[in-house]
Amino acid sequence: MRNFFVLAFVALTALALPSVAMAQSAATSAASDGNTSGVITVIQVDSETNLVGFVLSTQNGELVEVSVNDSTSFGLENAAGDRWVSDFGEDPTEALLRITDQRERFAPVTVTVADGVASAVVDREQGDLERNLGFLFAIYIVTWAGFFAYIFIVSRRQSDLAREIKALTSQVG
Amino acid sequence: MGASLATVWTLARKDLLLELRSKDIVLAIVVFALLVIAIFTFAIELTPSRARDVGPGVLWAAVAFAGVLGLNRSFAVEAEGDTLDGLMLTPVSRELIFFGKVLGNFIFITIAQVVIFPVFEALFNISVLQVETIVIALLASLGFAAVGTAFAAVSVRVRSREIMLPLLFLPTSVPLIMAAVESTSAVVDGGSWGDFSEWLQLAIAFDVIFMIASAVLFQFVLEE
Amino acid sequence: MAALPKIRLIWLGFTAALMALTLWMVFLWVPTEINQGNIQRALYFHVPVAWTAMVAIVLIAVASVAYLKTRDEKWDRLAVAGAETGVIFAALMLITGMVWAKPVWGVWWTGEAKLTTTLILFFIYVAYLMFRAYFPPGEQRRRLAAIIGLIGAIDTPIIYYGAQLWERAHPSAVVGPYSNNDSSVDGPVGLTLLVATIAFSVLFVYVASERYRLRKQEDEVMALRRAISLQALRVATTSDSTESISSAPAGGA
Amino acid sequence: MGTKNSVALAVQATGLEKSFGNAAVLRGLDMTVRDGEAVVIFGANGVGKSTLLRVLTTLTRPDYGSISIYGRDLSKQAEYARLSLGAVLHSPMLYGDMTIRENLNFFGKMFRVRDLPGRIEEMTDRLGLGPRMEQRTRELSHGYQKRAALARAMLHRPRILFLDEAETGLDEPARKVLDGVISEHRAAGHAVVMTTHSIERGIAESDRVFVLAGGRIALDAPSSHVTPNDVTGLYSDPSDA
Repeated sequence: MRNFFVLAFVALTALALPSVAMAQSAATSAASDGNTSGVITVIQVDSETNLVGFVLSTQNGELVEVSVNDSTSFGLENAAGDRWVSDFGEDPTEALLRITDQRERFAPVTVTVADGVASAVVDREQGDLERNLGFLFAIYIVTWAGFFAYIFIVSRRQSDLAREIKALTSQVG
Repeated sequence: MGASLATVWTLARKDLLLELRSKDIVLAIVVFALLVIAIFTFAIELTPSRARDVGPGVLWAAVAFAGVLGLNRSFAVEAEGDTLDGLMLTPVSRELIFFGKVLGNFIFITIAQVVIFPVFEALFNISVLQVETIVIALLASLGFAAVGTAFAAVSVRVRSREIMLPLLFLPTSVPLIMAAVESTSAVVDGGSWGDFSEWLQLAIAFDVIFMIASAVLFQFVLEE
Repeated sequence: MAALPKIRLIWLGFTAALMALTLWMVFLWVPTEINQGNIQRALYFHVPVAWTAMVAIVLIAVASVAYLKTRDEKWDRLAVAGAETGVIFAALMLITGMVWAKPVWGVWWTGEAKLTTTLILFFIYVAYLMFRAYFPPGEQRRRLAAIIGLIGAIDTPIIYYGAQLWERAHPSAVVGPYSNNDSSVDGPVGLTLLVATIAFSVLFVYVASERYRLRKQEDEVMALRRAISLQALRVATTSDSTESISSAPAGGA
Repeated sequence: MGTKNSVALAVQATGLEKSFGNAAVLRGLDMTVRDGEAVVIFGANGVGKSTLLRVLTTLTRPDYGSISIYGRDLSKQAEYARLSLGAVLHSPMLYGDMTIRENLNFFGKMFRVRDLPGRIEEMTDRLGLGPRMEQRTRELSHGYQKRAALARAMLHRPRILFLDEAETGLDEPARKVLDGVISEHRAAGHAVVMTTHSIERGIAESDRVFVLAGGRIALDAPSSHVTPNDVTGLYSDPSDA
């Protein structure tokens, strides 16, 4: 039984953690400025018409310049609903086509920027990172509730049997 | 080798003779399978394209579920007169006894299919009587017999063996059922060998692996 | 007797510490995945749980072979512990998989090969446990259970291969905007996954060993009850047994 | 312990233990039967006589202990040992939907009996099965089922015969046939191990008497030295308590 309490304590601590984490992550994602959302206004290409970067117009009306490199990953859906996920290095031509398509439709994108270079460019809808928290919470709860129910049953049976063994041993003794 | 084959055949022929007298097993498989197929013809509105889509699945689900009934009987017959003890008293190796039982069950399931397939073809109006499907059916029957014989011997000693056998047999046979359904679908859609060669390989692998594994494990089943 | 709980407590502490580290990494440290958002953090539960369910199958297979070879009850206990814990982990794998699939793919169930395989294995080992529940305890139950456990383990790769073929033949189940799930697992994601897998493996060992202990206690109770009934018999027949020794001529003619 | 030496022993069992769940039936049982010897095993109901016979005939595997039949260790060479033993246990072990002849044919082939048709005729004559040979065994009377079972057990000319209460429920003619078979078997210099409820008959038909009590052989004595009272005196065993 003592075991169970130890485990339950750990469990409660564990359960409390993610809510704190979530609150914090919501606060930091806005402040850290790693993600920028907006509509593409300008597409920058080099002399061989390779995509080198683009300019975003954010909701606040700011213009943000973003450059891309080979490791920039894309997750974009075109008007036909055809979703394309790849790295810039894998298919630069498709990336340019997609970005152009995105600009023509005024479809907003979310860009994750690190050191002035975009590490990821996705449809803004995808960039809504706080979605589906309910499902994540359900997964989390199910996993832990499953374990603790099982451990609880096992440890209760254990203490029952320990008592029975004690009684029987004294009878044999 | 020749003597071993003769022993296996003697064992299987004994089961065939008993079946000829009692008609328990084949009749149970046929009637149950046809019943399942008939119920599906009422449960699903069978347009020609839908029959092609769900037909193979219905056919093999019916065969698998009905097969369980027959397999249940195959060791119940031995348990009734304690003849399993009689077999155990013979100097024949346990693997051969296993193969004899597998051969008997294989023949029963195959004979049942000889009746089930044409009726299915008539009710669902799709053509399954082709060389490809016959090969698939033989491979599936062999696999069902191998796994089913081992599990029937295990569950014959349980109180509620009628419940236990399907619970053990059906999930284990899932790969074989998948292979049979997918290959039959391919044949029904006009495909030939090349279109389901991977599924055929899966079925053959299943048969070989379980024939060997069950034969090896069978001696442990029969110990008391 | 005194040393054992200490080891268990240490292991429990170790498990809790690793789990705390995992939780910190999963919810605070690892960056949010760009395509799926926070829901992708389910990966760090789903994959380790699936992994431990597979470990359980290997455990059952090894313990079953060892039991058939040695007939030592401890292997049977290990197989039961592995099967029961494995069924729990497999169930969690299926549930987390479904809850993850719903927002990402728009459906609760997909024909994904690993999910299909786990579902079938779940059924096989539920049947294994049911068989054990139906059968009276003793050598025969241990032996037949080992055979079932082994056949299930042999079936595992075949089921997986079949499920893969099936998934390829029926790819349409996945719909919705996140239908591709090929997020990379290197960098922080890979490290978090690794730590989470280790943590869940350690947890699996803890849960399975507790189950093993329980099984041992059950056997102990049975043995004690047997000893008590024997003792009662001996008291009732003491006079007879001394007689029988004296009246037995040495070995006959 | 040369092989030659142990061949003279029809049965050699040491330290046999067998329990079913919580019930220990055999608890370190030792016994030997010499070739050409007829042995009767007595014991109260439920004391484990049938289990002992099942263990000795390879049907049940002991938890501990070793057995050899004519020098063949059952844990290693059971298949050879089965060639030299025949058994009639409680049930006839015949397929009810097959005739006696079909049953004998089947089991004869399993044992690869030489000149099987001739041997079947021989057994038919000796056991008086003639008119019933083509009947399904399910339809036979208990007496004829036992005779057919005896024919099945002796088809392969075993050197040792195990009979578990073979005479129970037999009518007079069938019993006479059984007695005749046993005495012929003994006369041929082969071994017999039997259990019976009828103590007088058991003592009269055997060379040696065992009494099984408490999972062991509690009495092992030449039949000529044993009276029925000696046997029943040991019956008040644990299972009655």
